[in-house]
Amino acid sequence: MEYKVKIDSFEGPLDLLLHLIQQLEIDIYDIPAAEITNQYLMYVNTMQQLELDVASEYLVMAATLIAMKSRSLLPDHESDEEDFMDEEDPREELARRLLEYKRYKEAAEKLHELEEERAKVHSRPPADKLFESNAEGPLHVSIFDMLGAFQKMTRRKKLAVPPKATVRREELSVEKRMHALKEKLRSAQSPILFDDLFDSHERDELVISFLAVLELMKQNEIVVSQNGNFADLYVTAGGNDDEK
Amino acid sequence: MMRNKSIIESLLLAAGDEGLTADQMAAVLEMSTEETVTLLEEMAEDILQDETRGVMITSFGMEYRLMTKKENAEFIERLAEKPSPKTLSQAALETLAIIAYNQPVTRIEVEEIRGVKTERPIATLSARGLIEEAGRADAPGRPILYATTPEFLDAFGLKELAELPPLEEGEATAQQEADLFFGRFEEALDEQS
Amino acid sequence: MMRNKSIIESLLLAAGDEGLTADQMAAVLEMSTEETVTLLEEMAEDILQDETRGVMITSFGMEYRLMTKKENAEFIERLAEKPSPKTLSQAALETLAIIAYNQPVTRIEVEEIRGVKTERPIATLSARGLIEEAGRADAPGRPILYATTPEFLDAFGLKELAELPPLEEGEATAQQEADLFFGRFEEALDEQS
Repeated sequence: MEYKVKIDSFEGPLDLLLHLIQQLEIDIYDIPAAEITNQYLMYVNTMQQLELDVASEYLVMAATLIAMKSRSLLPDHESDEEDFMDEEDPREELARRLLEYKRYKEAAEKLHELEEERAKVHSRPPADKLFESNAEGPLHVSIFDMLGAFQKMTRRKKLAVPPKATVRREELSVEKRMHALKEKLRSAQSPILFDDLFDSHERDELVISFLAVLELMKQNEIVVSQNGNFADLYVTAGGNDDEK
Repeated sequence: MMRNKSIIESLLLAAGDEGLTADQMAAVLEMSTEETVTLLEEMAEDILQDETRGVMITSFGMEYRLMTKKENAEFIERLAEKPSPKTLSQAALETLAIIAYNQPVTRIEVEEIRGVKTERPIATLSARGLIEEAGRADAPGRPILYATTPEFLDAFGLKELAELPPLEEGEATAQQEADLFFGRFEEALDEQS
Repeated sequence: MMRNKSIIESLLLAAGDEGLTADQMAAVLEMSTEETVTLLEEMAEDILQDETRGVMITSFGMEYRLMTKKENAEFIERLAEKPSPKTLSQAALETLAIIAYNQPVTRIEVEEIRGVKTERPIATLSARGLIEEAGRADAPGRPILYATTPEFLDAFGLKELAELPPLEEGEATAQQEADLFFGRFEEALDEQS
């Protein structure tokens, strides 16, 4: 893969010029053509000495500056009114471009601050069951919607579960899980979504939970119900209330 | 009313970072959108003031969302599995700023302002879902026009484009100086005649 | 103490359905687990009693989680029944992006990336014809592998998968090269002066 080396952290000839103007404490409306051109060329020459790929924009700007410098060296013997009105001072054109670029460079800095502030706040993933009912009608989404959703996801924080798998494994038992499940169902007034009984992605845990559910079903401690094919399974505490 | 606040909090928690519009919540609550917005604003203010609360109700883009309070960011970072995603490069931010303030805009126009090629930053911004194609310009070659996406508002915590920080009035200043100059120029002309 | 409650609420929100253990929160708060549990129980009770609140703190197994209050379940159902203003929900779009960029991929892998259950989004995308089964993974349980369909390309205006915009733009590398250059440039300047 090939990367064009950017000149320092400069975003192009305008950025480099702004830097030089600031460094030399020059008035942007009254740029000393000779000085700025010399400084700029020194920069570009150094890049070439270092055998770096100098982007063509830098060379175009160098040519512009040289033209500006030579013009400034000419005696302005012919500056009658008409010439003055027709021909814009190239320094004015440059100042205009620099000022315009500077506005957006500053706006970019503000955006960066907003981006950092935004990165400090987090939410959680939307509940699985929201808004999935309208699977009909024409699809009005673009690739940008998809990429946007993906970015939203990458901004989400995933908080780490401590690596305590070994400690946990000792605690795993079907019996304990059965107790935990019964507790959960008893404290819940309404049926619980079957999926919510499986709150871990670890295979051992899932297996233990599943065995516990099967055992509880066998003992009539819990009832699993479903409203139709592919509908969600709901679990309720069974009628057999002999645990106390 | 208390019940409605409770329901709103439930809805916002369930919606997570997808968020909900006031319209969506109003439909569920069987209230008008105005009443819902009033309630949301009241809740947002109460929650913000309550020091025991670690969440806040925000609206980035059209959606209201329940999010963690900014001042708790460092505590969340301590448990975060991964560092925050990379922030945008300077080139991408400049390009984004030019697009945001001038949309819809062509790549050539962006390049004129930046003074450099801008293909790569535009590709990055597209890949991040921050900008999208918004038709074609009525110009030779019919170049693609770019505009920001709703995700742009979200990524920068903005409610709407109007919330973008105002651009520095660089041109206005130049214009003022030009006016000043022409004023003096005309005076000089007057004196001559 | 008020601050700690705020931090706990932030952590629980950010943790989502995965939840957090008292140990994890204690580590962040620099408190003992016992103190943290006491605080959590106090918060859980207060929130449960507060009629304006729509969330509750539950503990299942080791994990504490922020969940919606049961009595508001019907309102969440109502919301789920309302068609989304967008044709695909964020959950579906996230899932689609993960499948598109990682295909073929199992549901568990998608869930690991998203951090939430993903059955419904997968069902929606299948019903929409945007994804399809593409064999089985060579793993325990031989889980189903998912891939995008030709309709996916069609719906998003792509000719082939290779046209998907790359997610990473390698900016970091370019930045490193630039830094390297700048270092050398400064050296060169020092030598000149």
